[in-house]
Amino acid sequence: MDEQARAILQRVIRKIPNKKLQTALRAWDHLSSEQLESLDYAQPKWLFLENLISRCEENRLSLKDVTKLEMAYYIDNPSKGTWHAYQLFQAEGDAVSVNFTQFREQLKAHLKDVVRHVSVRTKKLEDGAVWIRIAWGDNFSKPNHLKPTYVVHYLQTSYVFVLNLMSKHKPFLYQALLLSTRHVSIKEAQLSSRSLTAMRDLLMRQYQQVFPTNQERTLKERNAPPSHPSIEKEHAECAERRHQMACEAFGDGVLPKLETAVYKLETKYRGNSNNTLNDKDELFRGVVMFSSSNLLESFRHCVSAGMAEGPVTPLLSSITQKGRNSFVITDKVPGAASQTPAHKA
Amino acid sequence: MALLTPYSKIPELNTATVLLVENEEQFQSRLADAIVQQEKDINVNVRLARKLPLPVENSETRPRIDLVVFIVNLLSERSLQAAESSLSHLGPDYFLGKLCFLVTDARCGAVPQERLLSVRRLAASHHCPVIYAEHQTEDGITMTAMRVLTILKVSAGLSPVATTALYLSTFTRCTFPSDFDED
Amino acid sequence: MLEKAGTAGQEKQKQDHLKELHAAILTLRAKRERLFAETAALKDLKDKLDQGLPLEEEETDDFMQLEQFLLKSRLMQLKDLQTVYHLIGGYNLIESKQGKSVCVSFRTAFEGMYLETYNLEMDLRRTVQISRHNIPPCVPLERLAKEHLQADFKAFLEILSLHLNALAGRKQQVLLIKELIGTVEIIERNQLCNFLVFMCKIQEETEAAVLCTLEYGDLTQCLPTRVTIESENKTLAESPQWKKNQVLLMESPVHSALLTMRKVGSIV
Amino acid sequence: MMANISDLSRVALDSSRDSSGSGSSSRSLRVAESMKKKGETNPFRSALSSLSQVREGTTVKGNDELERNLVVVETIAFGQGLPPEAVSLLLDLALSLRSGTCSRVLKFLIPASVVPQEAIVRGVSWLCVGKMPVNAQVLFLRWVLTVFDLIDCKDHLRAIYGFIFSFVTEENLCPFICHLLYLLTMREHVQPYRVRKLLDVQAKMGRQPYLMQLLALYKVFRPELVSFSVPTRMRTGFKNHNSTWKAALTAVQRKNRAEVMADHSLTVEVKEKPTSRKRKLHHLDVPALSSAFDTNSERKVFRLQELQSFTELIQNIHNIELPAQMGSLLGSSLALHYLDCVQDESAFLRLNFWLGHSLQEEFLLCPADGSLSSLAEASQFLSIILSSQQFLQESFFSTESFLYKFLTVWDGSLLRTHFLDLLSHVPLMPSHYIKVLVFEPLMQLYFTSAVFFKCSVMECLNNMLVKWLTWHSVNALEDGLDISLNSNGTVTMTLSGFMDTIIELVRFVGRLAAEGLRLENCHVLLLSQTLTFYETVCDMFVKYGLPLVIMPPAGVFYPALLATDSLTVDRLGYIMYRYRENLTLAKKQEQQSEQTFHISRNTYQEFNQHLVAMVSCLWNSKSFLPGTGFEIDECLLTQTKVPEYGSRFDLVHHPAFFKYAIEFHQKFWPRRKRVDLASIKVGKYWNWYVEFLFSQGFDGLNDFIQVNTGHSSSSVLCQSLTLFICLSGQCHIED
Repeated sequence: MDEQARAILQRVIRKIPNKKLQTALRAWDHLSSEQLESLDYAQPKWLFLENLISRCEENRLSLKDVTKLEMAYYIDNPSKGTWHAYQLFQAEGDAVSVNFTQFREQLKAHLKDVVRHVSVRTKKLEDGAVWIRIAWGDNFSKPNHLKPTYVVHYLQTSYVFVLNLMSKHKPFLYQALLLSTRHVSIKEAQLSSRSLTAMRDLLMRQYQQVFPTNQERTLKERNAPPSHPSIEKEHAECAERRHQMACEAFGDGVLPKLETAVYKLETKYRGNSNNTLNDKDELFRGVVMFSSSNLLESFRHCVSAGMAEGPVTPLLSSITQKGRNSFVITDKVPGAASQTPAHKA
Repeated sequence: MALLTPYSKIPELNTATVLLVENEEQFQSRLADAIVQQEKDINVNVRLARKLPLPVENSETRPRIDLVVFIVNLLSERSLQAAESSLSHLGPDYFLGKLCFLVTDARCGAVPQERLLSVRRLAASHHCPVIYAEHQTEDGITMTAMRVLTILKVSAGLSPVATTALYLSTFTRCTFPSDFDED
Repeated sequence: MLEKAGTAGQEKQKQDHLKELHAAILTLRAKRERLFAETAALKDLKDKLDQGLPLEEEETDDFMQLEQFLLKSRLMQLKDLQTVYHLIGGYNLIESKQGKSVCVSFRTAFEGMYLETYNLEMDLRRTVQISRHNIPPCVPLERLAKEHLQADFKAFLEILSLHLNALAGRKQQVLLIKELIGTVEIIERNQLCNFLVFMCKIQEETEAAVLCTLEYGDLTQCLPTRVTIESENKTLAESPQWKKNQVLLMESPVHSALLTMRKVGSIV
Repeated sequence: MMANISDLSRVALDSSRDSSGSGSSSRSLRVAESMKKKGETNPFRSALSSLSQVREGTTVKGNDELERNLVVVETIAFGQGLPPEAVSLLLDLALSLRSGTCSRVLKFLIPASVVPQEAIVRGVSWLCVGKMPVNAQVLFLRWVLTVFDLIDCKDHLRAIYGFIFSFVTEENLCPFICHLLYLLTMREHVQPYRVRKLLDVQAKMGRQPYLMQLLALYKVFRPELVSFSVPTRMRTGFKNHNSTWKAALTAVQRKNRAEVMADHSLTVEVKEKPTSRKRKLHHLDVPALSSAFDTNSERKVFRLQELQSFTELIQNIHNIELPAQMGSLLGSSLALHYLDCVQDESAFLRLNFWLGHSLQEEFLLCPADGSLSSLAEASQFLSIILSSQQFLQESFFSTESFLYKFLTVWDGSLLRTHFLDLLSHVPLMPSHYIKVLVFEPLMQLYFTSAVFFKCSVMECLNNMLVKWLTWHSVNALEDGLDISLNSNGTVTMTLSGFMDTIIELVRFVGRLAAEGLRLENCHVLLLSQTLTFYETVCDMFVKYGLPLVIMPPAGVFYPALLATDSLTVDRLGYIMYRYRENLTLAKKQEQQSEQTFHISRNTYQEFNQHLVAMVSCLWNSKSFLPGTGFEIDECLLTQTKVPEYGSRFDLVHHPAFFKYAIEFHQKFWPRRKRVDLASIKVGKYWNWYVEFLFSQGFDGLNDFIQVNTGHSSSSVLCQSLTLFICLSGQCHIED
């Protein structure tokens, strides 16, 4: 096993907690069951690693196999590192009929002819997600496996999720993706978070949304009627309305676990008091950041508990509607096309 | 905004209505259940609200409210402020013995001392009683329910010997001993 | 003497009770007459309205009030019609946010089985725009919207409903394959279910197997547009039996096709 | 085959090791691994011995040898605690900073049974060397405070009192040093120069609570030395310093105490609570008197818990050693005997401090979730305090201040019986204090609660009155008496002051009763409770020698008079009879000895008014007379169309005695269809009826009637009469 493989193995083993080590290695199934039994998983990590390396050398495992282990680790822990979402636009006619083998061949081919030394490894999961691990080298050096880029794409959808992509490799990836998915343009989707599953659910709308259809009934039954006929909740109706409004804006049931939402303000300060700030036409630049362990849940609670008044402001509801969590708010330029405050990318 | 007044409607026979106002909406429903189970001979309506003023929509169906109970949770600062702001939406007649404060977590160490004092000062200035509730235990809740019912019966005019709410409040109003408090 | 006094009282009581009953009967009968007259008038007015005949003068005075009733009943009829349409797999429109937006709910069904319901909220303020939906991303919603939305709203809803129903149907077929025919192994499929590859073993116990790939070019249909059969021994693929199977797969939903093939005995 | 593969791999391990980073550690580790396999005998012993030979300045980082030994010793420490010699050895290692692992070692220094005194003395010497970093010093002192009870003997420690005292000037050691001094101080330690030192430290650092506490103790030993007045109410001076070791220490102690408990005798009174219970605030349960002491010090010091019998206590009462945990005194009666007769101020001070602290922590400032650790424990704790107070016939100051605070935040149901019992034991206080501290909060609770709470409050106040009256009758105070309102502030309570308080109490209860009966529609329970109270009040002069007569208000008297159950009317009769006795006695004494006190005129007037109302109503069947408390206007009465309304409440027609009247009537006129009660009041039947009535056990009413109407009826006569009546039951007398 060469130096890079050993380093990757050490990094992955250090990340996997002791309890999960056995299952991870068994899923990797590059070691025989006796070898797995002979390993003592309670040892301190650096001792365990030495034993593991010795067994890998017995099976003459190579760098390729170790990258498989690392990829399995990332697939099992989709919330390590920050993921960025990209959106593909203007699909060509046959974009709909791209299948996995076609996509994989074309992606590898396009990447190879752009960057001489690159190692691409793909894996298709049960739910249709295509995981791609790209180790970038450049014209002279071997692919650097210590800083791989992970790309996740769902075929026939226009969304791509990327983990630690360096800006200098961006154009190469863009071009390869466009060609292999038969789309014309690709853009940042202004959505980044630590949890891949949350971003996927948000963008591909895999959470329970509430529409003003006949679903009111289910909402009413949901909050338990008071236990006794002579007990009456005064604020019941408006609590109900607020809850309905909150669910329509942010969805019902379990919500995708976004952590942050960032608003960059490029607006003029229009404080009511006429102090010096607002007469200069200098822009009042500021960044507003909301963060919580489950941001959508806390927004929904604020609205349904009545802390946030009135209909939900488009600033907040556009997180779920547009599937974004970073916005640039500029002043409403008179005569601007869109009626909501202009959100420039 | 119309003030809530106790004499705006004709009272129903042998019924009394209490309004529990709590900003956090935690303890009021359990207290309501206890009150309703506790009282057997007169029928008691309990209205739960987060804050005053009450929504106008159901003002017709709402029976005449004989007693307003402000539930103040000492662990949160907002609870007292919400109660204080709701006070301004009460008709003057409520301040003649038809208003009472119910404080939870009075015995808790984490509560800053002056918050309890400010509740008592507020109650004393409005000549209304303060009930301390042990809302964690079962018989604490039943005891609180019984005490609220005792005041409710008088303020709804259902006490056996005609006693006005104001007369009872002369005994039960919270006194705020300024100098001897710390002894 | 007491008893008599008592019974006299009862006697008098009975008399005036009888009088009361008579009065009640009279009033009821009068009421019935009036109702008959009214319904008769209403009925012929309605017939006139249906045939669009001009109304006589004196009937128009209380016509305003009747008109409201009739409009209301018309509205109710239409609503019932809409819900029925929705029930048989069509779509249902509901107005929300005080007229500023409308919410369309598409109900999908396949072979008599109700499947998912998808919703779409459209903002009607200046131009009709899609504000919110929970349609799966693999459905080319943008493309359909660009083509049809501004031009013909009804056509857009129609074609979108077709797309959704077809998608649901295809998904259901794949599910049925797994449920009904265990021996067929699905090699590859995708979200839009417009590309399906599965392998089925031939009757004899030999390892020979046939690989069928189905492509659904037309996304509004549940039936594939192209079926290719591959196998190790070429002769098998060209055999007339498998030609018939190919046509079968083209014409009928894949799970029923496979069932018949199994009955016919061409696959295990 | 498996074995050689692992050997093979080990060989491979060795060969390819040089490339990996930490070369030296893995080789020594392999050595340690093999050595561990050999030294199976006593790892703890070997680890300890190797730790002791640690030389100056060995590197800690990466030193696997030291690490392994520390881990072994640590597991033993947290398992069953360290034996004494191990404690002293490890303490020495830690404080000598040889190995630089001082705080780590201190953290797991959990003594199994006893801490040798020499270890502490050597520790203090290391402290004096002054090389230790400040946080190590603080940790060491906190450790000493935590294990203070386990130090086998304190006399050497007391010998180096001066050295410890010298650290008082250290800014951040001061709180711990004061607490340690507080526990060690004996009379001979209190020297003038030390008091001066403490005072100027206090001037420098301000009136810190721990300084005040220590000075208060000094003042107790040598009041003349410490001049300034200690504030009446001491905030809790010393905080609990045992947080780091508390959990481990209690676990180890509980395990060890389970074995030690078997052979200890003195803790006979305190039932040993089941040790399995999860306890957060462990200091709440009264600690058993089991702190270990050695007795070989030169002065024959007796540990309180060693004494078995009372005689033993008497013989060597002069050199008793107070246990560190003052709470333990509460449990054993022998200890209370000692406390009572020795009147050792410092013992009381420390007991009050511990009691106030635990009451405050347990009841007033309970944890954020507001739940009592467990109701059963809390009530048992209160009952122990109650029994101790009853034993000492005196209430602790700290419980008293706790009661007043708890009363202001009480909901009326929490530990009601215990709390009200304690409240009735509240010592005497001037009338103004009791009005503000007890009566106001109690009134707010009383009027917002149901009738059962009202009755329990009445009962509590009745007990309070009885206790005060008995206390007064025992030490009848002519001259002033200094009631120690709190431990040292004295408020002189004169006789008049005492009477003011009693008047205030009786007036207060009268008002509660009158309004309570109104609200509860003369609830029979409340009425009977009120009457028990007035049975005490009516006899204040005769029974307790207090020249005070207070009549029940109209709101109590008339509901009782017109009550529908005969027992109430009878008790009212008894009360009025006793009032009459008291007043006549007071009158007689007033004429004879012209004493200073005299019963005010309107008390007599009030009594007469009640008397007239009762006699005229019951006896002369002229109720609702003008001038009585319940006169009703004539025309109003005629409007009620009740025939002879006047006699409706006399002995025959009174609803309470209606049953007896009917029974009497049937006995005499069995066959008369229409019952005519008036006929009973004619001639001799009346006497017979009265006899019959009083034979039913209404002796209260009997005395009342006798005294007021001279209608004598000797009991013999009435027995014979009842006999006659039941005989006549069979035969028929024509009317």
